[in-house]
Amino acid sequence: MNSAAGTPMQAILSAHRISKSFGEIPVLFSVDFDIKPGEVHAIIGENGAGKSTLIKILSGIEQPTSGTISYDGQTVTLPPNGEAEALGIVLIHQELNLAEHLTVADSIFLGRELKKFGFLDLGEMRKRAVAVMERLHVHVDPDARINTLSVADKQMVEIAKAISRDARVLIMDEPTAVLSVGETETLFEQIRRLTARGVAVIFISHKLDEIMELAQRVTVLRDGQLIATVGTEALTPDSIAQMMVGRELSNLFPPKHEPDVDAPVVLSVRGLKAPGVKDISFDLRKGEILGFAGLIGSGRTAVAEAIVGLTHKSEGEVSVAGKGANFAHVGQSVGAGLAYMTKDRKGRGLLLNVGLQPNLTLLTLKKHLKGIFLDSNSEAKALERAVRRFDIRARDASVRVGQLSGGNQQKLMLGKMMESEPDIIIMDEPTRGIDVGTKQQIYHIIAALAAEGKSIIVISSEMQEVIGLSHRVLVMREGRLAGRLEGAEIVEAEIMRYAAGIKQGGDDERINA
Amino acid sequence: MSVSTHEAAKPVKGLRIDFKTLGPLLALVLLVILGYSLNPAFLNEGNVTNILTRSAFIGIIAVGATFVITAGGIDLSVGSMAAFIAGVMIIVMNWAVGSMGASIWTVLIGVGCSLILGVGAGFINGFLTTKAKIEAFIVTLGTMGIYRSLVTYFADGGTLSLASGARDIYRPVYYDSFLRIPIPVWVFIFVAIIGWVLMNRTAFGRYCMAIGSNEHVARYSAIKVDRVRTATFVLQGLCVSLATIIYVPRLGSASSATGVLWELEAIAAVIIGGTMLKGGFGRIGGTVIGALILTAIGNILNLTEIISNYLNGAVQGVIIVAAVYLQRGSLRTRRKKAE
Amino acid sequence: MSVSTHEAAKPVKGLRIDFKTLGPLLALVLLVILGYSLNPAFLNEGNVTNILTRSAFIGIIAVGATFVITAGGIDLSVGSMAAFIAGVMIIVMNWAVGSMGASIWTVLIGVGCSLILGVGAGFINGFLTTKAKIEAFIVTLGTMGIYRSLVTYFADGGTLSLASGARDIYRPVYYDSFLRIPIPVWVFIFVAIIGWVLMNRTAFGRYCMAIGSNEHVARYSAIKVDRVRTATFVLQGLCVSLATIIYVPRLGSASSATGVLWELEAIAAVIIGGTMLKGGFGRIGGTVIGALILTAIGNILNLTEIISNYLNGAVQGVIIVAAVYLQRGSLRTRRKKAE
Amino acid sequence: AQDQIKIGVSIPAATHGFMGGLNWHAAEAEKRLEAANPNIDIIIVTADGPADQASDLEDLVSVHQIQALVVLPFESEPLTEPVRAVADTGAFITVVDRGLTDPSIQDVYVSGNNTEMGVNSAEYMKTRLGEGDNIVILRGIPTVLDTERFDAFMGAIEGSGINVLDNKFANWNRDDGFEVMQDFLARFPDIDGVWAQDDDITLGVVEAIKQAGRESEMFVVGGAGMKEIVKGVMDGDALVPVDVLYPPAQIATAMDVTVNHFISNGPVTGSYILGSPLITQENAEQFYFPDSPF
Ligand SMILES: Nc1ncnc2c1ncn2[C@@H]1O[C@H](COP(=O)(O)OP(=O)(O)OP(=O)(O)O)[C@@H](O)[C@H]1O
Ligand SMILES: Nc1ncnc2c1ncn2[C@@H]1O[C@H](COP(=O)(O)OP(=O)(O)OP(=O)(O)O)[C@@H](O)[C@H]1O
Ligand SMILES: [Mg+2]
Ligand SMILES: [Mg+2]
Repeated sequence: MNSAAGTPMQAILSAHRISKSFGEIPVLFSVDFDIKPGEVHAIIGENGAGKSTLIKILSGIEQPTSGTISYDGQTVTLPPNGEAEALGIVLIHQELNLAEHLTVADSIFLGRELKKFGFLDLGEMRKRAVAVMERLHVHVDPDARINTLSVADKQMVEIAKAISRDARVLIMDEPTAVLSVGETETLFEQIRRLTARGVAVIFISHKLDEIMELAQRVTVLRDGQLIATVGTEALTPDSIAQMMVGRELSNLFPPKHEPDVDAPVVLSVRGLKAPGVKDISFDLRKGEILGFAGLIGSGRTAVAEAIVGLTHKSEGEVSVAGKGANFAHVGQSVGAGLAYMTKDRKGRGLLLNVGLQPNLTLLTLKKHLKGIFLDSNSEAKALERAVRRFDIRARDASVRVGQLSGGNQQKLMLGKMMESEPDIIIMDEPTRGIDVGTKQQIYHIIAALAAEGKSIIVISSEMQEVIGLSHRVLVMREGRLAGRLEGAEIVEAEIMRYAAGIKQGGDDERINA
Repeated sequence: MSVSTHEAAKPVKGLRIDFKTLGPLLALVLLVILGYSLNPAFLNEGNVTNILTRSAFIGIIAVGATFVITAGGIDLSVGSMAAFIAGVMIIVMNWAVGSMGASIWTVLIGVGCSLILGVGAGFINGFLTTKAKIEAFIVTLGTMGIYRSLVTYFADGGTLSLASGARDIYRPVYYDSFLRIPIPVWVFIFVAIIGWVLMNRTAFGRYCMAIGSNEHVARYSAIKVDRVRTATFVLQGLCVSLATIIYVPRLGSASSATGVLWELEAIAAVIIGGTMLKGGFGRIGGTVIGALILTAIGNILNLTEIISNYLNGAVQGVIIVAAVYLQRGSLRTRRKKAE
Repeated sequence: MSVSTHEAAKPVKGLRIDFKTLGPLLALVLLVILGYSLNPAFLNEGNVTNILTRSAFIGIIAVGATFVITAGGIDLSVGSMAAFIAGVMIIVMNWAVGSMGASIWTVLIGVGCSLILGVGAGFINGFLTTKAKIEAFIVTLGTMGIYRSLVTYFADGGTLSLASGARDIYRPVYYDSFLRIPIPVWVFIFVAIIGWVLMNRTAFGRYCMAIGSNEHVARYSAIKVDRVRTATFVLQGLCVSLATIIYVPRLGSASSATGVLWELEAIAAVIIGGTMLKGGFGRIGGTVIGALILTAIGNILNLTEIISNYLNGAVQGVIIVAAVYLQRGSLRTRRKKAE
Repeated sequence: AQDQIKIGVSIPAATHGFMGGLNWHAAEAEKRLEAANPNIDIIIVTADGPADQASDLEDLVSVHQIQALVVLPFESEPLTEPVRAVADTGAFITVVDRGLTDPSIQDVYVSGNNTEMGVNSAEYMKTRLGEGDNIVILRGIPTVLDTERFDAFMGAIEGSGINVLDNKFANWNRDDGFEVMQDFLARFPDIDGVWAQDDDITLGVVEAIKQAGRESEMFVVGGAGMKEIVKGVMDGDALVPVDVLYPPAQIATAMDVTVNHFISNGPVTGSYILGSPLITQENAEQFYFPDSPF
């Protein structure tokens, strides 16, 4: 693609024997890392391996406990608090890092506003904001406030923000976790454009195919140790996975069990209208895994939130196990055995400033009462169970959830939802930010749940996930069902066609079946 | 200290709780030392009893305020509410004395009326905040003015005084002791313990923290946010009612001057105690100590003559800021060492 | 709350700005109608001028408070600070009159001294909040007591009065008009415009919003959080100083009763205007209208005798809550329709 | 009505006992005078502070176009100019209680007398106590009014050999009176007299003394003439044997005088000093108004 990978060129940014501890807890052990101009260098590793910590050190957000950083061949101490941006090192945080009350244009230019005569040049900033978003094919109003955007749009704004800065080194921590195929493709185009201009890109992702496509070199971390740095051409997804997890990864997806066509309908939705949803009808059968695909903003989340009573539905009927179930409040849906796991783990899913235990049991606190008092033993047991079942890795039980690695937060959220022992489970981007090893575990858990007779809706922007798991797939477009796929029809190209509106969903009868 | 460092990093449950109240406690201890060195009479049994009894009013109200603030609200109306409840209690008890003579029932009627008013007033604050979706600051600023005006109106600008028959029966509630500890202090202890249990050992307390820390997460976790929020205001009303019940027998009167600025004192006690004004984090133990600190400052100022009276407010201000600095400071050093 | 999120989703630019101030504006218009119907003299030129002039004090202070609150702080000390600055100004001007006779310089010295004190006092609040890391609530509760005490002390419990020579020169600053608009109103307009520009058209305003909205984000965006926060307090001090400069010629005196409860009024004006107490979002235009609403309420209470004076506070409370409900309510309906 | 006469009354709000009494007397006088004189309209406005009161005066002029003003200034100096502005419109001015810095503005002055109140209290102390006896003082809020009373008291007590142990502010508030007195009692084993200077404070002081069981050691001198206290004096209460009048009814006198200016033929001017006489068991009857809220 370009010559960077092959030519021995001087590294622009490099780390030598970096170690990092939080308090007394070591997180990185003597890691070496470097990145050259025009190169995409991927970092992969299990959840909690230390990827985010490493790149925080590379951008000055955290200071290493020992070791040195060189920039342009000079040993430097990077300034804290994002001030390294002035040196050309730009970071997209794994955690969404936008102020909720600012507008899109404000956010893109936060900290380096354009000025005319000392005053903000609002017109120019809007214009440039629109331009950079245009390049990314995002269509959000530059005057919209961040808190009105969907998670994916927020991510795109973050990307726009990073791209619009004059980066020499652009660091992206799981930028694609919430993006669907289309958005990811656009992002990659932009990354290639930047690398062609000599920008160095550090890229973290759990999606190995993305890495194979984009990166020239890959660094693998495991438990804070550097395992290897290798050129992509020498790798296959399987070998990467093996390096990451330390064992062979057989099938990512468990075999699908045959769906039982006569199984009773457990969830039925008819003519649902709600904010962001224009007329949706579908059925979910017992033991079925139903995938929801679609582009960003197509309304999948809106459907789920309307069903469980998080938003007010203006029309339509929902029934659970044949009984009318027009929930006005999430508590009622949980009570009826229907649980929803949000995709916005920071904003909607977890309390970042408290520990694991209160988060895990928040949804189901009533189960941990002894009389009227909380039974902390029972809570502790629940945590133990969840930690085992979902392999949640926290260095110590007292850490606040905000300090957990992204993937472990996601696992905790899964645990939180499963605590309610639901019969119908709606998972919104269930493996967002989860490493392949754990992903495999989660897929097996989902399949096992379905086999047990639970019914599951998987909303996902990861095409492979929808395809690999679902018995049926519904494709949404602009708040409506655009298509319905079953069995052998479930292939990427077909889904894309519906999602993009190239193909219409045939007869209503089929869609509503 | 080096031992404590370790424990702070990997805290054992019981110990951690101790550490958290350590900050305010340290400030209180320093204040006691200061008081004693300025005037040894500070530690006389009589004076200590006085401090404890006085702190009961603000303390009880502040326990309620801890819940409101933890759940992300604020209640500015508590002082006026106390005056209003006291006023109505007195009117009702005087009426009862007039129509059926003074007896223990008179007092019980007054107490019942106080509880109803407290819960009702709290509910109104909660309702306006959650259902009419008006900021708690504005709602309670409004009700603050309303209650204070009403008591002034009922008292015709003057003072409402409890009929002496009822007064004699009611008086012991403030002035008597049980096991050498005055009744108001018992009530305070009781409220503090209930409050602590509610906050730390029940689902309700957990919900308050969750709502104050992130309302969305709370809602997505099936918590009835509006209901819990309203409940915190009702609880606050109940605490105000209890404080009023032990306040009325003290002087047997209520006027427009009753409970002025109690809201500021209550909020200050809560925050001195380590609860955050932004919500999400409440410490009943700290609040109790905060109330004691505030009362002790007032008492110390009365026990010494070294500074001009005109500067009382300044000394009070300096001590409050210093006390909070001390505790936050001591926390910081501990944290630094822990790293 | 969840509804509000979506209103702005597809906003048209010009319209949105109009809509935002529309809420408080609507409340103000209703209030004006109420005032006029109670007493047509309400709209006399004299009365309107009076209202505007009076609202200048609270309004100017509230503009400063908008920045503090937007950046996630709070300043309870403004009323005391005004009294303190007024007191010191008077002392200094009297001294100047004594040593060099009354002249325009006397007033300029007073004004200079006021500006220095305002900036200094604001800086102290900011410094204690950001560097000593004490909650703004506690810091300013402390300085509130300190400034009030100091002015009482300087006045020896009485009133500090401006020497009549200086008074005569200084008087026009409050009482004169320019283009039929009183000077204080000009100052208010000027402060409001500067404030609006600062908030909406400079990086500083953006930083305030970013910090109030999410401090971490602001920090990661290389914003000097502590510096901006301190600056908001300094700005608040400057506004208090300006308000005091036009206040002193009005009554020519300062005492412990000066500026009592101005902090509550200023904060109320800010919040009535649509700024959120939790920070992240500031509206100078709304604040100006909020100050006008508060002043108009006070004026309307003087227009009529239909309600007992004792109930002034209640009426005030009801109107404030109703005004905020109206504006929030009207927003809500509009949002519903927008969907 | 063309010949309707509007009289504005501007007083501080009822934030403590004495002002409450004053507000009550003003309201009663309004009812009485308006009933007796159909062509008189009285408008009472209340203020929370000097600045607020200056605004009230502006409103009385601009909105109500008053022909006469009865004003009890929050503070003398700051209100002198605003009252002058009212006088400049040609209105008849009656000043109550606290004189303006420029007395030429007013047509009539009706006053209690803070200095006299302090002095009379001190004189009584001197009759009961002598060389080496100890007293404590509970003051109001740090304001001009309080300072005047206090300075007059201290001036009069000087040279008597009576020891003033300490003085603290009790904010004209019963609760503060109670707490400050508790602390005085905790601090000083020997107290012979208490000058509470205000009857609201007195009530709190009395409770604190009773709580400590030290009623027999000392006596309390209050001030203002609250009905409960006057009743006690009348009944020969040993703990509060006397009170010093500071009559809230003075506002009614001022309103009467002002109305008189309009309905009587002769000119009404001059000063009406009501004074602050000592209320004792003998004369208490004439100062007792059981219907007043104060
Ligand atoms: N501020 C902190 N304080 C304490 N521990 C921390 C902190 N930040 C990170 N850690 C710990 O460091 C370890 C590495 O976390 P890091 O976020 O770097 O993982 P990661 O490789 O990015 O994982 P993921 O794929 O899940 O994002 C985790 O165990 C985490 O709990
Ligand atoms: N409560 C609401 N009111 C108005 N519009 C809404 C509401 N909820 C969602 N929308 C809009 O509906 C559309 C669908 O959003 P939704 O988040 O459901 O999409 P999605 O398919 O889940 O996409 P994503 O991948 O971004 O999660 C968006 O344009 C969103 O702004
Ligand atoms: Mg990470
Ligand atoms: Mg009348």
